[in-house]
Amino acid sequence: MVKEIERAGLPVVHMCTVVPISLTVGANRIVPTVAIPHPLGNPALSIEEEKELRRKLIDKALKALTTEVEEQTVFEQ
Amino acid sequence: MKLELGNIFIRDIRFDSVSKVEKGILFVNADELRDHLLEDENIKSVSLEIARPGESIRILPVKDVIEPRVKVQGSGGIFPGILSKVSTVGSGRTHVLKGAAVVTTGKIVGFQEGIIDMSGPGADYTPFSKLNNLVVVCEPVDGLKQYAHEKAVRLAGLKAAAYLGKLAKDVEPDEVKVYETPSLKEGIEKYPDLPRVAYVQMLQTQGLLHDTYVYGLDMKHSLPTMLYPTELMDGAVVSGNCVSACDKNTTYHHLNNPVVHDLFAKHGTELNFVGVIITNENVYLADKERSSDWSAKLAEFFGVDGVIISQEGFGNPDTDLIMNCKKIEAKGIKTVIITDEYAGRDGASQSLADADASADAVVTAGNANMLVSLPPMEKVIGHPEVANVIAGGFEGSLQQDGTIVVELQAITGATNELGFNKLSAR
Amino acid sequence: MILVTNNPKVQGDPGISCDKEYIEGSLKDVLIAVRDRIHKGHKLLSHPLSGSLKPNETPYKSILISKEAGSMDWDSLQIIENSIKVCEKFVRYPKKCGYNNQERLLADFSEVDYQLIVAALKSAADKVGGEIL
Amino acid sequence: MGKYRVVHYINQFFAQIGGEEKADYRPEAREGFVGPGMAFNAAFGDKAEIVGTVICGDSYFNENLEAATKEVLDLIKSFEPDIVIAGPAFNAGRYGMACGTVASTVEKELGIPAITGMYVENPGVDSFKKDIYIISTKSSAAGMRDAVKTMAALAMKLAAGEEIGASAEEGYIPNGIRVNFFEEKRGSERAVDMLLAKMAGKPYTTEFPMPDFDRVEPRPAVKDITKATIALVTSGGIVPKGNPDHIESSSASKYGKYDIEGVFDLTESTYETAHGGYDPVAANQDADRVLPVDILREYEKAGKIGKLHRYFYSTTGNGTAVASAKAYAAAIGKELVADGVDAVILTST
Repeated sequence: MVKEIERAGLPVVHMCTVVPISLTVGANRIVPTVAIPHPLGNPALSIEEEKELRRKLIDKALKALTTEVEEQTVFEQ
Repeated sequence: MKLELGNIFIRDIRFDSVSKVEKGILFVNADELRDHLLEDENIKSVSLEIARPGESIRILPVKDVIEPRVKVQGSGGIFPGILSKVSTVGSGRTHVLKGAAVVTTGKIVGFQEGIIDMSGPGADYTPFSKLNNLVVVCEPVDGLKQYAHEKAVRLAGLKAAAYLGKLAKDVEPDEVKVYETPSLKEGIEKYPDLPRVAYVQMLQTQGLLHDTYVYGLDMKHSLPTMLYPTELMDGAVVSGNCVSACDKNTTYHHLNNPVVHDLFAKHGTELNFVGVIITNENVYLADKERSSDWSAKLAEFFGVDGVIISQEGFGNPDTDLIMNCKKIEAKGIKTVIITDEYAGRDGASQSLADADASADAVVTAGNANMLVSLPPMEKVIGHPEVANVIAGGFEGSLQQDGTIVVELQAITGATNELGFNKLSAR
Repeated sequence: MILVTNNPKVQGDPGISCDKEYIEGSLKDVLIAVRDRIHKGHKLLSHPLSGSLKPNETPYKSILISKEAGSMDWDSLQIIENSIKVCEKFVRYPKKCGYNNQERLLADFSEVDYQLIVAALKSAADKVGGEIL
Repeated sequence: MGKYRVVHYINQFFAQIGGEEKADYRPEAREGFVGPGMAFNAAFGDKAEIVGTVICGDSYFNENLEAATKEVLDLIKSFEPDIVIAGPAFNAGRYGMACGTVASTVEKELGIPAITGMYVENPGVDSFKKDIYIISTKSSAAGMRDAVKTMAALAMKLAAGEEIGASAEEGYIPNGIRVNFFEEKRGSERAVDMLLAKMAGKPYTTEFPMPDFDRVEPRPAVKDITKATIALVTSGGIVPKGNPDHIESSSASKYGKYDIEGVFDLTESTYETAHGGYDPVAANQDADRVLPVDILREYEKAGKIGKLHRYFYSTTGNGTAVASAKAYAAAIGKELVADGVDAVILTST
């Protein structure tokens, strides 16, 4: 899916818990997330903490979208 | 290591007062053999039947098929570690009753499986329809546990085959074939320019009804190791596997391993066949990791350029297969894997439970989910009611006129993953 | 180690003393329960497609996973997801019926699953000093 | 029994009307065979006959896809065929697309079997191999003779309603449906042959291709994110509460497109997940945990991004199945480009 949207002409950042899957499906910009049932959240945190966590992940995603890449790249920190 | 195989072609099998092999006919004294098998106190009764190619006979549920062989020269005896003492086999001379087989049947568990039709459309899918079969129907003593029952039937088959094999000891073979594997060093010196090839054979080793024995050792407790190819021809590997009839390797398959034979056919001319690496298929995942590490390590150590990897069974062995393939490819060794498929009755589903880009050379033995309709036979040896619960059978598969509609997986040896058959799929 | 099972024989065997999660449900329910555990970071220790019995034959399944939950294990995930797919592929087809002895059949399926998981437990025991058996 | 009635579809070039300069030629029907139809008739023997030929220019067909398809279909229908043959198109891309469209539409709408032939790299192959039998041909018309022979044979089987064998037997391009057949050599011998070829670096064909692991070139980065329109797509199955489109819980065959104009936060009472591939509790409590609408709205307001696209797209599928969602993913991609989206955040569970 990532691949097909990118093929259509748009840069895609794949926010995905399991990086190897993301690599397998051919994503070029990858941001690892928290856990499968809640990739961009964590029920164990308070609502505000969770939002902060989500902001950090979105920041990473935006950074990935504004970074030129030549091959599959995982944006860790 | 060098073995001469003396093939004695058997064209018929008959009951008679004296067991002997004469002019291509195998005569069997049924009482004598029955008494021999009844020495096992776990077996209550034995009946013997004959099924010849082309006859209107259906055998089910089949447990194992074994070719009668006897050691004529060289160390050890047939089925070492089980019927003979544990000493290395694979050299000297062995006689084979080619064209004959012992087929064991017995309802070890309620879902026992395996069909051999001696004629009709089903016969095309099993290699055993082309053999003169002595069918051994065993009934256990009451209350015998499944594992003891399996063992009793397994041993009865091996004993019957050894009994018949002995009849060949002093018979002049119709042909003699020689198979020789040099040591690593000799091989390199002898064939410096030929690509070096090993065969990685995966053996089913998951537990009850899913086991394989090597020199009598339950292979799940072993690390991968190596065999000279000719050891297989003397019964070093014996099947204790009763599940997944279409893609389990019977003892007959092990004795006549087609990969071994086809590699030998080009040994010394197009390739240098170095030997066999046997490995297992355990349920515990760490075992899978370790065993595949080990098979890759052995392949690397033997310095081979390529390997053929064969599989046994359904489902989780796909994981072993892909692990073996991936790790051996990662060593820079080329692989070809042999498997079969479960692509659904319509052929549209994903065939394997695992996949990897490195598995880029695959031989398939066909889609085991394909439906086949097997018309009634005049005679059924075994338990016809088993058709309804047989693997690949389904509710109502036994129709009123005796026709059974089953998936190919119910037929013994139909999608054999050693590549024994011509069946394939695209 | 946690043993997830829907097999009464496995559940009821006091000889298997590791933690158990008993699933009152189908073979697929066991796979789903294991999948959810893997998503939480447990590791798969035995293969979910143990045995050559097809998922539309045997109703029983026992699977070993780690007790500890760490970061998610990719290999475990891949194996469980693929196993669920295989299961779904088979359960489209009708279940086999017992020809005349449903109880015997179920007992045999239960026994095979039991023996396969015992084989896996033995492998595990060799590694952890045998404390789980 | 009479002969099967065959209708043949060809382009302006094979009808000897002209080359590229005549590619805008409008659909036309002629009685009997034209051009390569003669070879087909010879191959049919007394079993079948081309009763009519429908011709259309490649440009006209591809530029007026809907109208041209209908016109061509009507012409084909007027001959009352038992079977339709399109092409072969060899490696001609637009001709391939036309042949694929014609053959698949004939099957779908007229219920008449139809086949075509193409070179394996023709773009028409990927688009249509799952819908119709496409005979594998050489890349140019030099392969006409072989192509006609194989296509005619398969066409006769289809017309007679006979069982179709495996791709390797019948000569069609593998369509993902696995069909059993008997090879000439046993599996072990094929394995030895394949290994010898592989070790020698010679070509060989695997009998079971692994799933597609191809790659796409990364697109250039977004220059100014504060001006960019960003769209959200998820394979985590987030849908409005009640799942109005009935998105299936796994390997969904469709996707949902949902308007989030004026939505600033996904709440337990408004959104949920339709995904069956994970424990849904956390996502149902707060779908922002899968589809971060709340934070993106915040960023939109703060000017950190230009705009959050008005619609989000949602489907289900565990990680690995994301790869199989090819067809509708391409459709989503097209739509997003057309709507002026600059970049996509795709979240997966």
